[in-house]
Amino acid sequence: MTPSSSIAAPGAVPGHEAHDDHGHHPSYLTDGTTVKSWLLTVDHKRIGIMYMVWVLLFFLVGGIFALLIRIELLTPGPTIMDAMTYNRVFTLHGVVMIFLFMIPAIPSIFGNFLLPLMLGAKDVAFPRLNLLSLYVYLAGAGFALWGMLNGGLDTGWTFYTPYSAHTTTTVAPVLFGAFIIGFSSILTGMNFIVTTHTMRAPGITWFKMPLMVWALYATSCIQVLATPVIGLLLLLVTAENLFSLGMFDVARGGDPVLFQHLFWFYSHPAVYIMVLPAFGVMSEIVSAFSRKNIFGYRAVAYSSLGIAFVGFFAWGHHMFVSGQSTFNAGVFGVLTMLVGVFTAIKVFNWVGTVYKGAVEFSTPFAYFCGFLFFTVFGGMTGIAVGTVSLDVPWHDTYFVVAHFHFIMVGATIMAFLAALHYWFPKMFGKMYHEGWGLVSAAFIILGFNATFIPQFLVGNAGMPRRYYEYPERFQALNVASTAGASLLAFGFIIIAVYLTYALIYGERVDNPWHSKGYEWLTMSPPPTHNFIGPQPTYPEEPHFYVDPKKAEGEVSDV
Amino acid sequence: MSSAHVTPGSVPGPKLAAHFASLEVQKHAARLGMWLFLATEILLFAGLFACYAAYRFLFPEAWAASSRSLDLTMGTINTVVLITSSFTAAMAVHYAKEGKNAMVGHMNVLTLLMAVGFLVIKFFEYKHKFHIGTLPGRYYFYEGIQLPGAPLYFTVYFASTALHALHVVIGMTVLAFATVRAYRVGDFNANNYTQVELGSMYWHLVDLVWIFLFPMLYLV
Amino acid sequence: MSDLANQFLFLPERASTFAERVDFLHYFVVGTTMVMSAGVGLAALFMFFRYRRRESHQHTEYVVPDLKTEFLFVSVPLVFFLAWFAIGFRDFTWYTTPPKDSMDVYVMGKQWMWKFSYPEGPNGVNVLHVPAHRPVRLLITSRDVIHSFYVPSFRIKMDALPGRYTQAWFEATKPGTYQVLCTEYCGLSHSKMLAEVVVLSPEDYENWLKEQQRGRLQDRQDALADTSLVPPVARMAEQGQKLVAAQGCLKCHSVDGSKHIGPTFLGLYERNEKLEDGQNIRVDEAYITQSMMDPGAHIVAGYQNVMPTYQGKLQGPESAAIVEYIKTLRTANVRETASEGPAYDPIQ
Amino acid sequence: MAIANESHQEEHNMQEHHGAGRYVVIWVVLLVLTLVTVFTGRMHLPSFGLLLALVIASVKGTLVALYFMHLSEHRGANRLVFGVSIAFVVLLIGFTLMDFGTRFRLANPPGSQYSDLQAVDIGANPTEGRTGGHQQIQKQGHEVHE
Repeated sequence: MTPSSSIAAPGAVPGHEAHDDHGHHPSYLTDGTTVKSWLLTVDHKRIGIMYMVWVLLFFLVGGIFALLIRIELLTPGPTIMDAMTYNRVFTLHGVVMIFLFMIPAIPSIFGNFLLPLMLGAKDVAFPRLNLLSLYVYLAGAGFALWGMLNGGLDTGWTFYTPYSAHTTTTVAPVLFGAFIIGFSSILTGMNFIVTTHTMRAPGITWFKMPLMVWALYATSCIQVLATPVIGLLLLLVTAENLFSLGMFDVARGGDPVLFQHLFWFYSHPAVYIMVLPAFGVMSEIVSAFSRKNIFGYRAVAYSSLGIAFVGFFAWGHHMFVSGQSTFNAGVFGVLTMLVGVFTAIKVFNWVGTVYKGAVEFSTPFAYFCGFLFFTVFGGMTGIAVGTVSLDVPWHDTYFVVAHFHFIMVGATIMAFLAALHYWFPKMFGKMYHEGWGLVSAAFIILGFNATFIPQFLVGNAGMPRRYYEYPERFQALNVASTAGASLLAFGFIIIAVYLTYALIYGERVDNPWHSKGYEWLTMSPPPTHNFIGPQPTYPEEPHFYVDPKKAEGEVSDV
Repeated sequence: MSSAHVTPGSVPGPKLAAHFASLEVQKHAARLGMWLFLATEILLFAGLFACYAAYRFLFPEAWAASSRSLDLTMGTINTVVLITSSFTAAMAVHYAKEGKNAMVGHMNVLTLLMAVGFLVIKFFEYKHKFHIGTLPGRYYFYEGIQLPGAPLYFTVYFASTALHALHVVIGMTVLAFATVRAYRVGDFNANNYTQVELGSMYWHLVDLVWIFLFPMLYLV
Repeated sequence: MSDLANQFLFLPERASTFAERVDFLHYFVVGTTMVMSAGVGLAALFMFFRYRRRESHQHTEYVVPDLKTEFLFVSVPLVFFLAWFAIGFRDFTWYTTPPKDSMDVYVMGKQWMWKFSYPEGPNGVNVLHVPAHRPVRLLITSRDVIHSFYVPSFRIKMDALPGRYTQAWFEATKPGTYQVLCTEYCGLSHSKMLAEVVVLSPEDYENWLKEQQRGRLQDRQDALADTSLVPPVARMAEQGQKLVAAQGCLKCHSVDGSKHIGPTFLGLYERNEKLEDGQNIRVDEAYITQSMMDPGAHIVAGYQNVMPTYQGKLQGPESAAIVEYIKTLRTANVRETASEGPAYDPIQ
Repeated sequence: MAIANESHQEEHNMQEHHGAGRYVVIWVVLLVLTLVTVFTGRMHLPSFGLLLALVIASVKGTLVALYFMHLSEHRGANRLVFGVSIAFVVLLIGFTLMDFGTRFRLANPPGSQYSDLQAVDIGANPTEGRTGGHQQIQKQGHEVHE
């Protein structure tokens, strides 16, 4: 089957002619097979794949830390490690998962791979900068890992002063590593914004861009505007730790709450860096698998920008009980509610997309269902903890831990896995085993719930986060959570096995979903410059599944 | 990647990278990229401005007293030097558009000289502070001002001026590349001046930051 | 009814007036969330089934929402969210504005214990006595890093910031013992930084107060009383005490006389130590300072040479502060028993 | 089409070429404003000194951005980027200051104008100054000096 078989407009089918002379145009995977051709490539697709290798590796590292934490919390007292080790492990779990996995996961892997394909461009605007961002990321990761191996740090990933300024653990290299990774994030963000502005192919107007592009665009805006602030802050804390620079030195009039303001000015929007691309992925997938245009395209597009903008000014809700003023709590409380509304709009429109659609319940769609669940409950618990008085008992308990794992891990992991399955044929031209896909999706969705629903409850009961030992009354729920975590781990192992198998022995496919996203209009895997021949044009909007015979009369501009 | 054809036309233009549709797009992309980068720089300094604002708000007396301990003459000279260097950087772009490569080089050399001058003056200011003890945080040992918040002022002072000086050095590097190209290759013209333009944009940003740092630190 | 809901949500006992307000809003939010998400979920499931795919290249209609639908999508959640915010912010304002007649208690967190003191009255370590049915204002501070004072049963929490005060208040509704937890990560023994609030009936509280004032425990209390509580005056020995915690000295050196990786600090000053090479040395300022800067120079017999040097990590005055602190641990001056507050029944 | 529009417009905007006179004028204005701000700064105006200095700085900054950096000729995204980043700086500072101004007074740093607490004495020993800093270092400093 060719990707173009159901496309009405011939102008939009660069893949069509590509199919015939396949032999003359090697895919990006086979165009150059030396190690050097990979390491020094400027092809956005290869950079995306290299990001994938590293990001998955760090996901494994972070995941192992997570399992260690869960095993330690099986019993109220010490289980497998001492308190110092535990404090380091949860810090490294946070640092690795956030800076090395969550932030680059979807933008740097799928964004890099898909953005130019979805815009009909040959590459991103600055291909060499793109490669540089990969190596900057690796340099930062190297620094951070070196710091971890040299003792690690025990501050928690939030690095709150004055603790981070005084602790004897190796804070500086890890902070500096995170600072360097920030540059990588900025470079990727700049590249995506410029690409979206300048590289759109003829026919792709702003409101005909795939929603994934909108989401990446909004994400990039956050990356560019927020990351420098944390960069500066990390430098200041490093200087404080190494040289006692004194910017937040309490004894000399410095204010630790000011640190928290600057920290959350980045770290709250950073949550949207993690989750907005997930929203983008899911907009694509719900369209492709229900064969429908997205319900309320503009509402979804604008709400991405709305989240990016308003999300910046809700940071104070992390500080309701930190000594911040009551007045500020009120202001940030209202803004938090607005962010919630933007997310609600998206959820309603995704569900609306299915209306009068044609749903195929395959693996990516199964993840969409999980995603919907985690977004609704993660989002609503977010609104709950953002409700000022409710945050007082919940702040810094396991309820908050469960909440942010639901929204920024649950939703993002669902999207990450959905994207991995949905675009696996696009990336490698191979198909995985659908049955195993559904089985592992079930394991992961159930495992995730089994891990974190008990954490909501133990948080309700009052268990604070970052506890090495805890009163015995919390044990039952902690055991339940650990059991769930093992289920989750098992699900990931299944995925790793069958995807690796599919990579080698998978069936050759081109567009197994019959999807009409722009990225499917070229062959799978795509050739080096994404399409062969002259610049294609895109007369139809993406995901246009209307019967061409009916299309004439029915569709007017949205 | 950048091995594609040269645009047709009477004046030779820059190379067009293969992935861009046209030279217009390429220039647009470069310029937009630069603006985004400058935005990140502005936000980088914003963190320090926020620290400044917060502590000045809390300790107005100590800050007024501390800012008076600074050498206003040196600060003013530095401001004038930096504004003038910004002017020469702008002139470099102007000449680049007209294709006068020698003038581009001269202007950039003037800019670089003034940048060095700026750093030298800054060095003497620092030296004086190390001498009298108006130093950040715990290193503060100046007896003249014993108000709560005074060491914080110098933390902010050193952090922001050091970061700014670092940007001066980076800006000098960028301008030096454009200068060498103007003298050696001499291919800047109305169609091809992006390198000079972006370099001087960066330099203007350095100037812009100082325009705000100067009154904040020296005058109020 | 609400007890059942509490059990279902694993909420702890409700023992303050604020807890009643919080729980009411909690039920409201959780209930609405459950109903609305069930609605969305069922609608989605129904449509997944109703609109399942019938052929692989199926065509669909082009459906776009009208403005009214989108307006509904925005306004319905917004109304609920803003209502929750309004109630929540009202309660929060109530919580951050203590009544004028409330009784003040100073709370100080330090690594890793809570100290309580009343403006005129007894002090306590890790146990806070308060009367029921009377507003109590906590003025919370910290000696070292940020801590957070959390009483699950009262639903109250407030960070303890070093060098300044935050406030919170509560009115306990029933006598009993309630656990206090630290909820801001504060280092090695963060999870052991537990304390308890003992709520006494007004009569019992008066009796307890009298007993305290009679001075039965006064001596011990005085030893524990923290003169730096109001206002904080850091002294050199205290700075040293902070430093030994922050620099990690306590990981190897105990202060209670027990043998650990390194010699105990208790009674170390002016002690005669037998060295590895058989010599005797009298521990003085010079020896302690040298041991910090060049630990391997004179090893006390029976200990390994494992201590890292603090050369460059400690400023001159800092090492002096540590010496001062060790001086205060001379055996003659030190209490015989470990710190303990007024007698109480431990929880659980 | 999409590509053409935005980039073409940009190219069109940037085509204008002005004489050097314009830069000279801006330069002179900047220098004059610098002198004005130094002059008013030295008067130590009590209440609106900071405001005046910031207004002058903003005018200077605007001139640099508009004419030296050619923002006056840029349209669309370039202006938006610059505008948004400035707006975010203002909001970051605004929200943070709002907190300090409206906080429970004792929660502000001791010794500040919004706190009722005295500044912390850093170590009660006589060798250290009241606001922190080591007398010892000072002595060394003097020795070097002499």
